[in-house]
Formats: sequence, C-alpha cells, structure tokens
Amino acid sequence: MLLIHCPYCEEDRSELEFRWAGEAHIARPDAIADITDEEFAEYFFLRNNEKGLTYERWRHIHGCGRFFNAARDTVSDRFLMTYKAGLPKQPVPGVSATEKTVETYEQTEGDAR
Amino acid sequence: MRKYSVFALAREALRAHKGWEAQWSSPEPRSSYDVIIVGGGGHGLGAAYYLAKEHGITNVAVLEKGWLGGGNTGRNTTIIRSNYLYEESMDIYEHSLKLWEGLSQDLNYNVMYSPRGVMMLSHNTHDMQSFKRHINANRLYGIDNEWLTPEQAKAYCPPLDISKTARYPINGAALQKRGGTARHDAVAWGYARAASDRGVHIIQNTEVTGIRRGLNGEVTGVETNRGFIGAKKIGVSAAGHSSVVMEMAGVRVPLHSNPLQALVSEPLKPIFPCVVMSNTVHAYISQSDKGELVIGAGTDQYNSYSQTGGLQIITHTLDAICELFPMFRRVKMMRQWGGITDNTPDRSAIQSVTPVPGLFVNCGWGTGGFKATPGSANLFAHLIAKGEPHKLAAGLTLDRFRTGRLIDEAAAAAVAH
Amino acid sequence: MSGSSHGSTKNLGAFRIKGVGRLTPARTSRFSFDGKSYTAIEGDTVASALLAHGVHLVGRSFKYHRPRGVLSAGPEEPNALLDVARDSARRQPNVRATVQEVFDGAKIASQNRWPSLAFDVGSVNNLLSPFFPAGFYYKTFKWPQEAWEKVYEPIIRRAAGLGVAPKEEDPDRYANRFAHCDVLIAGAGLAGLTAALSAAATGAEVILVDEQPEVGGALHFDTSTTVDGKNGFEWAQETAAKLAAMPNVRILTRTTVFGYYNHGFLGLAERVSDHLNRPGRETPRERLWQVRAKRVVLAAGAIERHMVFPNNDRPGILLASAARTFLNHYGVAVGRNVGVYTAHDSAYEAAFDLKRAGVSIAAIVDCRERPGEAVLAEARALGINVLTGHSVTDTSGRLRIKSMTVARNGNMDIRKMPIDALIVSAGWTPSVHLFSQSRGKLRWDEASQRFLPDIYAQDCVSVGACNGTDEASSLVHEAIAAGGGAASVSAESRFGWSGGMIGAAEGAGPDTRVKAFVDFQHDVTAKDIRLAVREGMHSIEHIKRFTTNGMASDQGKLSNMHGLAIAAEMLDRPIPQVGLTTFRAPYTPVTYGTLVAHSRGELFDPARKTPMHDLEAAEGAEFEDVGNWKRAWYFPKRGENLSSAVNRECRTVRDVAGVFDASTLGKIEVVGPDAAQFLNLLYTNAWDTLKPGKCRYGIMTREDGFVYDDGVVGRLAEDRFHVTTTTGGAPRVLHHMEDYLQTEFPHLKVWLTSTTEQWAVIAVQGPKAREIIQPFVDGLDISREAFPHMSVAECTVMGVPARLFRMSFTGELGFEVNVPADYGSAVWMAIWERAKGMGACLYGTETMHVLRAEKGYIIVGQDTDGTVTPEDAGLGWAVSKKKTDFVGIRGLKRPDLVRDGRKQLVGLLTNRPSDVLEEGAQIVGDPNQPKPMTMLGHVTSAYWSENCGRSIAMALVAGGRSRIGQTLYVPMKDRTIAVEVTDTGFFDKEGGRIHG
Amino acid sequence: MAEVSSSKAARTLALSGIRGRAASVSIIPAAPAERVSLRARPEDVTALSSALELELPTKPKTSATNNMRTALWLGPDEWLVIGDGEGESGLMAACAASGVLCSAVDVSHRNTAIWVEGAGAAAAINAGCPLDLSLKAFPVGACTRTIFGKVEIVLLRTGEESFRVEVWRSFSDYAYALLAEGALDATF
Repeated sequence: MLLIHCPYCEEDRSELEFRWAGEAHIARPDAIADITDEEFAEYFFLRNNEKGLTYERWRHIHGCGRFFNAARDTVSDRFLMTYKAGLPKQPVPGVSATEKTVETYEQTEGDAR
Repeated sequence: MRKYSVFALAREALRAHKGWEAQWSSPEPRSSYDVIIVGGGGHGLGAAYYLAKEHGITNVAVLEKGWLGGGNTGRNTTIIRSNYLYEESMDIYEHSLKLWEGLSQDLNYNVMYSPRGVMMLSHNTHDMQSFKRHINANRLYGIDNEWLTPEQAKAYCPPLDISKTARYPINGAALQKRGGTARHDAVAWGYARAASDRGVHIIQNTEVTGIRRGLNGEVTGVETNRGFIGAKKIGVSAAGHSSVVMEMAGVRVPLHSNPLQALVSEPLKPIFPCVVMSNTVHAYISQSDKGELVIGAGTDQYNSYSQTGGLQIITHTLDAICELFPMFRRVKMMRQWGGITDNTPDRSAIQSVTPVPGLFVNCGWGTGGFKATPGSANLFAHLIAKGEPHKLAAGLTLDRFRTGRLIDEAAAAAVAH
Repeated sequence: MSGSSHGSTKNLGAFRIKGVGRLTPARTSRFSFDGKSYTAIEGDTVASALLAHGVHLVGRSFKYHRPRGVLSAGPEEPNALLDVARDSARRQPNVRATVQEVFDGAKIASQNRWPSLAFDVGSVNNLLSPFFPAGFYYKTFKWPQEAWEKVYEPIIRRAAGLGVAPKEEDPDRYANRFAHCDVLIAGAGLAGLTAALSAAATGAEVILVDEQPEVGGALHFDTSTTVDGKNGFEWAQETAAKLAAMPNVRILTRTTVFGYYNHGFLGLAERVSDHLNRPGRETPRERLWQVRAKRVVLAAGAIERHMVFPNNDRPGILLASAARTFLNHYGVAVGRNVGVYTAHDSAYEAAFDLKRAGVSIAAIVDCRERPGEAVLAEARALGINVLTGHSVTDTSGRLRIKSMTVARNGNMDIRKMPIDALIVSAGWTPSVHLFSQSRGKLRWDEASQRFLPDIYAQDCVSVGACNGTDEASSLVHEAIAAGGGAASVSAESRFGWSGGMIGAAEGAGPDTRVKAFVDFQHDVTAKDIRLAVREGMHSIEHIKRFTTNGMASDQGKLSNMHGLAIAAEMLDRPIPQVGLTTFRAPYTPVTYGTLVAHSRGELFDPARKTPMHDLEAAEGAEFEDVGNWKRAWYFPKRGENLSSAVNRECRTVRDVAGVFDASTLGKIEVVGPDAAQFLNLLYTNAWDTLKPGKCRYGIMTREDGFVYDDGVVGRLAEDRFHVTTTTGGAPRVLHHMEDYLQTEFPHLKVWLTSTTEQWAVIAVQGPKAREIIQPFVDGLDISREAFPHMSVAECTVMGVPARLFRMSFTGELGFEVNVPADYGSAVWMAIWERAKGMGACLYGTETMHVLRAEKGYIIVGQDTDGTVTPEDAGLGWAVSKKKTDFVGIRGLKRPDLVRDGRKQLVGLLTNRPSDVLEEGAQIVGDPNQPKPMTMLGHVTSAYWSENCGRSIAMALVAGGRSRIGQTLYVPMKDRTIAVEVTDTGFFDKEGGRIHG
Repeated sequence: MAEVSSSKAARTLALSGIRGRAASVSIIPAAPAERVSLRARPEDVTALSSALELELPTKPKTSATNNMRTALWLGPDEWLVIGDGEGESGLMAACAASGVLCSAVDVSHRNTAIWVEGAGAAAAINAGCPLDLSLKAFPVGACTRTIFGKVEIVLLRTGEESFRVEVWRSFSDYAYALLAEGALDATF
C-alpha cells in the first residue's frame, strides 16, 4: 500500500485515499475537433508506460479531492516528488531511469546459465 | 529427443533416473537467425515451436533475459476458457482451447490441461443479461457455455453459498465445461523442449538491450548483454515489458503495465472441483493438483514493473472469496506474488505488424494471457512467417486504435443502470 | 521419570523432567490427539505436550506418506501439521504443533493418513517411489487424452493435499487495526529487546513484535548467555515489563510480521485467543495490524538447518535447538538415549543441557574434523563421546528412530548405535525473509556460507542473527545503534559458535538411491534436486518449481539453502551464480479471516438504502441490487409473482398512476457563472439555450465518443443546474467531470457538488399524477399550462423545501418530487396514502423498465454497452451540430464510428406475440447457416408488455434502421424465433399522454 | 390548497434510534444539523468569513468554530460548514449575502453524523481508517475527508477522546456497524 504525499493537504496519506489518473502532462488538443485520426489515437491511446521514472496523475479523491502530478519510479514504486496540477513537468534532480538499489524479483531470482 | 512415456519412466526407475537428458539444449547464440523471438514465456516459446513445426522455419532463437517462463507464464492462476463475447475474441480463445485439448500429446509433455469447468457467477439482473448474451453468442459460434440455476451451480460447486441472505445473492451462473486449468510451468518447459528438439535455440539470461535497424528502417538484429545477434525478423512477445522492448525500435504501443497479484492457500484435500469467477465481487478461485486454493486478485491501479502490489488488493479479494465460500475463512494464505500485465485500452490483445519492417509484436493480453498461450503462439508464428495476420487474429492489429474498431470486452460488460 | 513421580495424580508425561523448564505444573489442561487423551501444562505447545508423553509420530509426508515426527520448536516446522478443533465449526487444518498452545478440550488429529497414522495405506507410495521422481507427472499420464482429468488427476489430487478444509462457516470474529509508529521492531530476542530499549529512550513511538507467547527469542533455549549478569530469559521478561510500562511502547506477542510492503507498510497477524481455554464471545480470534512505520528494525534471528543424510526424516529426529527448547523451556526431554549429528558447535550445547538433565548422549557425531575447542573441552568434561570426522550415514526405525549408523568419513566400516532420538544441526540460516520482502539486496558471504542483508531499499536495518551477527556483545552494540538511542545492556555467551554446512552430507550422494530429505513436507530429496539439474533445470527457480523444493507450507525455511547448495555442486557453479528463490509474503501462513477482518456479512460491502426503503419493505417490496443500492424491484400482492405483479403495476400506471422511488439516481449540483459553458463541454447537447425553470435530457460521452451516461438536467437559475445521472454512474460521472474541470478547463468559474443523497425523489407517473400531488404542493402552479412537460421549479411540498420536476420516464404525465432526504418517508407516505385512495399503485424498477421500453427510452448500460455512439442508440438528435467542442466530438468522427452498417438500436416484434425474447439473445439473418454463425446483433431489452398486449423488445442490430420491416431470426437452444425489425417505441407513438 | 399540506412533513433521521454498546467507546448518532458544502476562490475567503461570522480555515486539516458554527477545511477551495439546528441557522442565506462568487449547496440531509467518544474512540475509528490519529498527528480540531472501511467519511476531532464522523446518509448504517465492531475491539 503506497504512501502518497498530497501537495494540497501537505502530508503523506495512505493510497486508500487516492485514485490513480493516468500519465501526466498529456494536454487535450486545443482544436481537438480538427486533429487527424492519428493525432487523436496518439492523444487518447498512446502512452509512455516507462520502466523507471514516470510522470503520472493522482487524485486525492477521498481527501481534498484534488488532482495532482507525481514523479515515481515504476521499478521501486518510490515517489520522487508530487506537485500541484497545472505546474509544468518538474525535473527530478539526480535520478537515473531506475534506481539500481532496488531489487526487482527478476533480478533476485536465479539466472539460468 | 527421448520420448516421455510410462515405459521410459519405468526403465529409468531401475537406474535411478540417470538417463534423463536435459529437456532443452542451451547452445551459444549464432551470429544471426532468420527469426528472433524476444521473450521466453509460453507465447514466445510456443511461437518458436510453431514456426518450426508449421512453417518450417527452424533457424530461430528465443531470447529470454531471465529464466524460461519466469514472467507471467509462471505467475498466473492458470485459468483456461474461451467463452468470450466478440467474434475476434472467440476466434482466438477457441482456437487456443482446441490446441490446449491436444497439447500434452502434441508436445509429448503432460501440461495437465484439466477441463474441470469454469463457472462465472451472476449476482444481479445485469450480470444475467450480460452472461446470456455471452452464452447465446458462444452457442451460435459453436463454443460451449451454458446457463445454470443457483441450485445447479451449487451442485457443480458444492462449497458455493447460494443463500438469498448473502450480500450479493447468486441468481445463476454461466458454465463452460471445457474450460479449466493447466500446469503453467509445464507449458513453458513443454514448448521449450519441443522447440529445442526441432532446432530452435533457447537462450536464457540474454537480455535484449536494443533493436538495430537498417537503412530502410527494417530490423537487422538485436543488441544483447552478450553482444549483437542478427535477425531478419523479430517477434516481440515480452509480456510485462512490451512497451520497454518496443521503445527500443521507437514504437509506442497503447499499454499500461500493472501489477497483478495472486495467492495460494496451504495444501488441502480436494474440496474445490472447478474454477469459479465472479466479476461483481471481483474474485476467482480454483484448487491446484497440490491441493492449494489458487486465488487471483485484482490489478493495482497504477503502472508498475515492481512485481509487487498492495495488501489491500489481497484483502479485498479474500473478502469476496470468503463471502462466496464462508467455510474458507479459517483457511490460510501460504504465498502471495505479483506479475506485470500489459493492458490495452480495450482490454483485448495486440498481435500486429508494426511501422518497423520485420518487427512484429504480440502483447496486451492483460489478465488473459495464459489461456491464450497456444492460440496466440500459433497465430503469432503465422504472422511472423507470412508477414500478415492469420484471419483468426485479423482483428488484433494496432490499426484499430486509429479507426476506433475496438474489441471492448470490458465495455461490453458495462456496469448496469 | 513417570508422571506420578511428580507427586501429582496427573500424568504430565513420562518425558517431563522435574525441576527443569519454566512451566508451572500446577495449571494443567486436557486435550486429545487422534482420540487418545493427554494432559498438558499451561504454556505447552501441542508439540511439547505430545513429546512430554513420548509421542513423536505426528504426521505423514505429502508424497510418500512417510511417518514423520516433530522436527522443530518453531514456525519453521514442516512435519507436525495437525488438525486442531475447539468444536465442529472451529476446526483448523495444517496447524503447526510447535506454535499452537494447548487449550483445554482441544481435539487434535493427525492429517494425510488413512486409515491410521501408524498404518497408512498411502505409504505404498514410498515403496513405489522409484517411479515417482521429481516431475514424473510431466512425463506420463498423457494417454488417452481424456484420462488425465478423468482418471490420473483425481488420484494424484486425493494423494496430495494435507489437511481437510473446514466444512462449516467460521463463527469466530476477526479484527483489524491501522497503526503508525516511528520504529517497528520485528523480533523480541536479545537484539530486538535491546533495540527497543534504545529506540524507546529517544521518545519514539515503538511497536515491538514477537511471534512467540513471550519475548526472549533464542533465549528460550540458550541458557548459556547471560545479560546484565542475569539469565538471559529472565532478563528478557524483566526488560519487556520495563518497556510495557512506557507510554510510547507497544509490545505485541503471539504476533507475526508476515509482510513487509511498500513505503514502510507492514502486515502483522496477532493470534489473540487461540491459546485461551475459554475465549470471550467478543474477543477476536485474530487481529490484523496494518502498520505504517517510519523505520523498521529487523531482529528476526536465524533458523537452524537439519542435516541432509540418508533417512534423515524418521520420527525422533529433531533440530538440536528444538530439543534444547523443549528441555529448557518446557522441561521435556526428546528421548532417553539421544544421538547428536552436527556440523556446528551449537548442537554441543544441546547435548550438554540434555546430559545435565540426566539424558544419556549416545554420541556427538560431528562431520567436521575440528569443532570449536571450548565445546570439545566441555564435552570431554561431561564425559560425552565425540566422534569428529564422522557422519551418520543411515538410520533405522519405522515409526520412531531406533538406531543411527555411524561411519568415519570416507571410510567403509560402520557401526550401528541404538538411540531413541537424534538431534541434528547443520548450522543456522539468517532470517532475511522480511529484508528481502522490503526488496533489499542480499549478498553471499563466502566465509560464513550464508546470504546476508546488503543494500537496503527502505528505511530499515537488520540486527543480530538475521544480520549474521552472532556474538553476544557485538550483537548488543549493533542493536543499540539500530535503536537510535542509548541503552546499557551487556551480554556474554559461554561458548562461541563456529561451523555449519549446506548441502548433502556424507552418504547422501552424489550417486546414490538413498532418500536424504531436503524438503520434508514435499518429500524432496537430494537426488530429486540432482535430477532437476540433469534435466536442464539450471535456474534455482526452475529447480524449485520442478522439484517443488521450498514450496511447502514452511516455504523452504529449512530446505532452500540445502537445495541451493546441492544444485550449485551439481552445476559446478558458485552459489550466488545459481541464485536465490524469492522470499514472498507471508512469512508464515495467515488466516483468510484475519485478512478479511471486519469485511464480512453486512460489512462486506455497504448496502445503500433510500429514505423510503423500510416503508417499501413494509409494502411487500422485493428488492434488487443495483451497484451498492437496494432498489425496490416490484411490489407483489398476495399470490402474485414477478410477472403478474409487474403486469398489474404496468397497467395501473397507465390507467391511473404509480408511485416510484427514484432517489438512487445520481445528482450533481453545478453552480457558477460558467455552469452552462461547462455542461456544454461535458455533454453532447447544448445547454446555454436551456432557460431557467426548464430541463432537458442530456447525453454524456467520453473522448472516444461512446455513450457514457445520460440523465435529465434542470436549470434552476442562470448559474445553477441540477444534473441527474444514472444510479450506477453517479460516482464515475462526478469523477469524470472533476477531472475535466480541474485539469482541462480550470479557467471556468464553476463548482460541482454531489447532492445524490440530499434529496429523496418520489416519482408520480400516470394520468392522475397531477391530481395526486396537487394538494401537497405550495407556492407553485403545476397546471398543464403553467408547468408543462420538462419544467423544474423550487417550491414547498408538505411544508418542506422541494424541487419539483415535470418529467417522465414512462411516457405518462409525470412529476418527480425532490424533498430533503429526512422528509422522504413522510412525504412518500402521504403521497402514497392519497394515491392509493385514487386507485394508483406502487411500482418498482422492473415496471419502470417495461414502461420506458414501451416508449423506446434507453437504459445506459443495458441498451448501450460502452461501444455504442449516440447515433447508434438513435439519439443523434442529442448531439449538438453547432458546438465546436465537447468531450467526444473528435472520437465520434473516427472512421469506424461513422461507417455504414454499425449496430443500431431498433425495436423487435416476435411473430408470435406471446413469445418474449431472452435479453442477450443473438440475432441472425439466416438461421440455417452453419456454425460459427454470422451474428447481426443482440436483444438488449425484452418484456411482456401488458399495455401493448404482446411482447416487445429492443435490440442492437447491424444496419438496424435500414432493416426496419425485415424479418430476422433469433435462434435459441430449442427453437428459432422469427422477429420483425421495427422502430423503437411501441406505445402512444404520438406521445400525447406525456403532455396530459 | 387542501388541508393535507398544512401538516408539515415529519423528519426521519438515518440511524434513528440506535446507540453504541462497547465499554470504552460510545457511538451516538448526532442531532440534525444544517450543512453547507461551500466552494470559493482564495480571494473571496475573507468576505465569506465575515458573512458567516467565522474565520474559514485555509490551512489543510484544520477547522474553525464560532457561535455554533464550524467550518471544516476539506480542500483548497472547499469547506464543509456545519451549523447547529435543523436548518434555521441561515448558512445558505449568509453565503448568498456575502455577495462574492461562490458555490453554496445545502447538504444538510446528504450527510448524517455520528459521535464517537471515549478512551477507545481513536482505536475504534482505526479499525477502518488508515489515518494516524495520535494527538500529535491529528490534534483536537483537526479534520479531513478520508476513508473508513469501504465508505468515505469526514472526520473531525472535537476533543482528545471525541470525534464527529460525517457520512453520507446511505452509508451511515455501514459506518455505524463498523464503528461498533471497532469499538468492541478498542479496549485493547
């Protein structure tokens, strides 16, 4: 169960109060009615699904109700930062794609030479 | 290849089983192959097997970054069924089920396919409408799936609580008798053994780190932790990491990778005769040959490659299990684990050519990948060999996300008014 | 040493040694094992009590059904798994005899044997074992095709499995508690207690957890370690008392930290009452603790390994530390003439303690040439025969060990020594389970031949034996540092420990047929591991899965390291290269009931009831589940069933009127100057044109253009809308709206508030609807002219503020009376009283469904399914052509959504009016085509319509509207039904009644 | 108008007539109250505060009370304002009178409240609520929307050993029953 820092409530709260809301910083096209099918598919379906540093949206739905953004490592599931909705993508200082200190099971489990 | 049989077993018994050879050989990689399959799970190993068996393409390597079947093949709850709603789904899952039925014989390897029946519980009017829609579609398509009254459901699965006082009383069930379970590891090992026997190279501990492309953008091979290996064609079947591998060729796919957890109980004497699923209360359960109750939990809500999930997902599933089967409350959870499922927007798989010549992808099986293994592998082999999809998999191409022609099994089970 | 010699009349067991152990013989209890009755002392585990009575044989193994006895004294026990019952409903299979404390009247039985423990037919498997090597089932049972499921598998299943699942519902209660702390300490041995003292001194909130009934850990058996000059165990109890007195410390005994999850979250299972003779009615059986800890100190200790040698599994063979625990804590000797087989010094101390207690030691057989000097000297001093460089190469005794065969290493000549128990030790495995669960990295320590914590992934630290720190004083320093504060604790042990081995011992291979067990419960032998490697299983995960080594209910606590070493030897590769199987939660098995805790029965899932629910129940309503809601389904009168009741309700509504509870519909109040603009973006319709006092039916799509929800929206004022949603859709619609408002259209000045439960909604529908509600309404002219169809107004009803809608989901003259929820029942009662007097009826959701179907009104989620556009559903008119933007505008234009031949909603009339179609039935053009048939669509709604005097149906059919007038077919199991395609709407097509 | 309407409708509360049982905790349905869900932009808080005659809190997890009115911070632009009495306390009117841009919605009947009081109050709530309810983390006056078992609640600490649990009407049976379960286990 994750522990998530809500930038509006300014404290760490249990994942039970939150709802994940997909990849962050995907803006709805302004003239959406006029974009091509490819552009629409890109906007609506295609995602980075990063292994490692990812930017995503959460909503503190059973708290302050606000949507906000988070930078998280999808291997360690560690949150690197959270910040309010509307802010541009925040750089995460000094973080490699995935944190090597963390054991994924495929790393622990024996190799098969 | 040494044939497996009760006689071979008896013969070996007399010499302390010293005569068994390795089930698959582990050769050094060649400098290049006609086809490289990325991912040594059931889908990838199976695809290699069918490439050799049905298309005569044997200069094939399966590259696995860890150990065979170490991904979702070895982490799922082994449920097999084909009673889906849409033609595209019925086509591939029924094709798969038919292959399951003869797989042990085809591979000369007992994968323990056990058609003990998959029963889906209906708890309300909407469930009933949705299940009847499935049952009728399945019947007209030649797929077995029947409606049971609560009493018939209880007769088929005695532990079931069909009392009217339950929070969500059961008003019937849909049963596919040919559905059931199989031994997940055996599927990977059986395919590996049979493919290896036909000349396919099974190469473990070899992680693909890049996909090299030629002047016209076509694939020319893969970079690995053991160096470059050339390939005319590359089939990506790396469930859980499909996005990561495809990104190496600059191809984005519409996927979310989510943790999916499961758990088993301590071993019990036979108590649970079939597979039971309930969408309304979110639970599915069966009993393994070892006697463990095998229970599938839901996916965690966020993207993750951690192969772990929250305890709340487990407890939520057990709430439902104990509500359906109150006598299991004193049973104990012995082991829990997680896998990584690749989920598409319409919860149907992708098996497709890609914008990159020579690169083919098989992904997005979500939580349904194990049951699809033989069918998916078989049709993926066809796609790679022929360069175009088999008609049974024609609906699974990437193009549908542009046209909007989705195969939305999830939406078809939309929540009721 | 017979019980009577205690001077008590009770027989406390022939192997109970007077004056030894910490239990007080005064308090005893009775229990039965396989029908025979025994006496135990309070504090006994089932294992210690049985051993006190000389009972070693307690179970049969999984595969070969070999006789097995108690092996350990802790949760790692692989053999002594018993069925423990308080009563028929409180029966628990697979209980560890070494953990379960005896309670008075316990009925205990052995498992996995028939007909009896001493004579088990299943043990024929043992003789046939050459035919059942690891993975044998992969190689056979393939022919004939059906036979696996029909014949072979049932046999295998019957033989497999251990305990018998409970047959009755568990009557016990379970509890859950969320808790937080600064430091959680797992394990209350010397290290854990010391760390707790140190942490508590800083004022931190501390939770100290231990799985045993009392703190002490290894000090239970280790009598040669003194702390602050005291006997270690006594120091532990005093320290616990001191800690318990501190306000910032919580000590949880009989509690297992079973899981270490993300972000400092840990799962604890507390066994609250299983040890009590008479648990209170309201005492939970177990309590789940869900703890969020800022820091975690792992002081989990280590687990002793057995020796892997031929026939190392006979009853009477135990771990040395277990024998020591039974002796020093429970006052029980595991035998009278005990052999010792070890590769580690610690076993010597067990021999010393036994010897001092009057037990004769046949010999200490040590496979090492050079044991520790200190223990060797002590052994000599005690006159114990030590055979260094020797091994036990076999044992005898069917149901209890009778002798051990000893040989000089690498030497043929052997001697047989009669013994009645054999205690073994191959050394100690640090308990790194929780560390690994926290996803820290382990490293292989070549010198000590063990995996130890290396890189930490969470704020956590390992101390003591689980960190490879054995020596008492350095352990204490480590623990004090880990606690983050200060504490003055000094500890010393009489003997330092050295030695240890992993893998097969002398005589267990490589090339033998003997059974040297690695995993007792699963009957995995050294040769099984070798076979797996021979068959190409080179990954430890493959070996585990192929042999099932470490997959039994002890999860490899004893077997993993041995298995790994044997595999490594076979592969001729260093151990770290072979790898390590993953340590998965739970550390020990956890009861489902504990994980479920309160979420059962009425607390499984909230049952939402409307304010009028009880009144409706009193009127005989049957209810149906819609999402979490209980909705009145129909109101049968005496002798009526669903269909006759619904027929009456349908007729009455159209002839007179009906009263319906619509409270569950979702309601969202949209307030702000930009409210209309916001709704323009969220619905396909246009809202700026809607005048205050009017309402309009709206359709909501998502970006993909498929129908997401629908409902009537009323405009109360320029800046205030009353939006209704489907019952099931309310939460997700609000979430969807908030998403766009907060992240896509934050510039809009508008706010959303859920008012679903603020209002009780009483729908009155039918020709007499106005007449019925008229007298209750104040401050509003509801005449036909003044308050036409699709009007909304605020007024008072029965003196309370109300919102009155003139609308209809039945096609009749209709009103929906919204009053504040607490007034719902009073207003409902009054309206119903009056309506009843005028010949109206109550109706439920079923009648509502029929009436709306007669009018061709859709139900989102039934007539649409998430793949249906407004156009498909015949609602194209509700999609604004003028708007330049709304959510879904682009998705709707995608090629597949505008192509010809899409499934469209149409009506169906069966040729035989009495045939009612099945909802979900599929439709074809040619019923005689072979399977797989081409299906044109399916029936979404189908009813008998009393008002039409025939069946009616709606369906989604490919190119549906172009097929109106055609005949299609609905092939059912038994017959094929011919249907005519019509438009939707079967009653009052002109629609005059609604304006009545 | 016909006389039927002259008799004002009687009010039936959710949870009417039930009382808590456990030793260390009492669980008591609260009296009816007027409740307003108030939404407004930061720049309008002052005006609303004076209109309501109480300082709308702007710090997360805090509440403010003045002359029988309590305002709970639920979000950066959201407050739950609770006034004693059956809706006569004029909260809606006050918000309207503020003259500033805001959304005031009457939710008096949407919510019902439960008092949880006694030494075991926090423990009883922690049977289903993941919050840290120690006085350090959740002092008197602290409030928040959160989760309780499978339902959403608004929790307000009114004393070291007393909490007000606000819950939607149809979830109140569940919330009450889970509190009762928690209370049984709260002596520990």
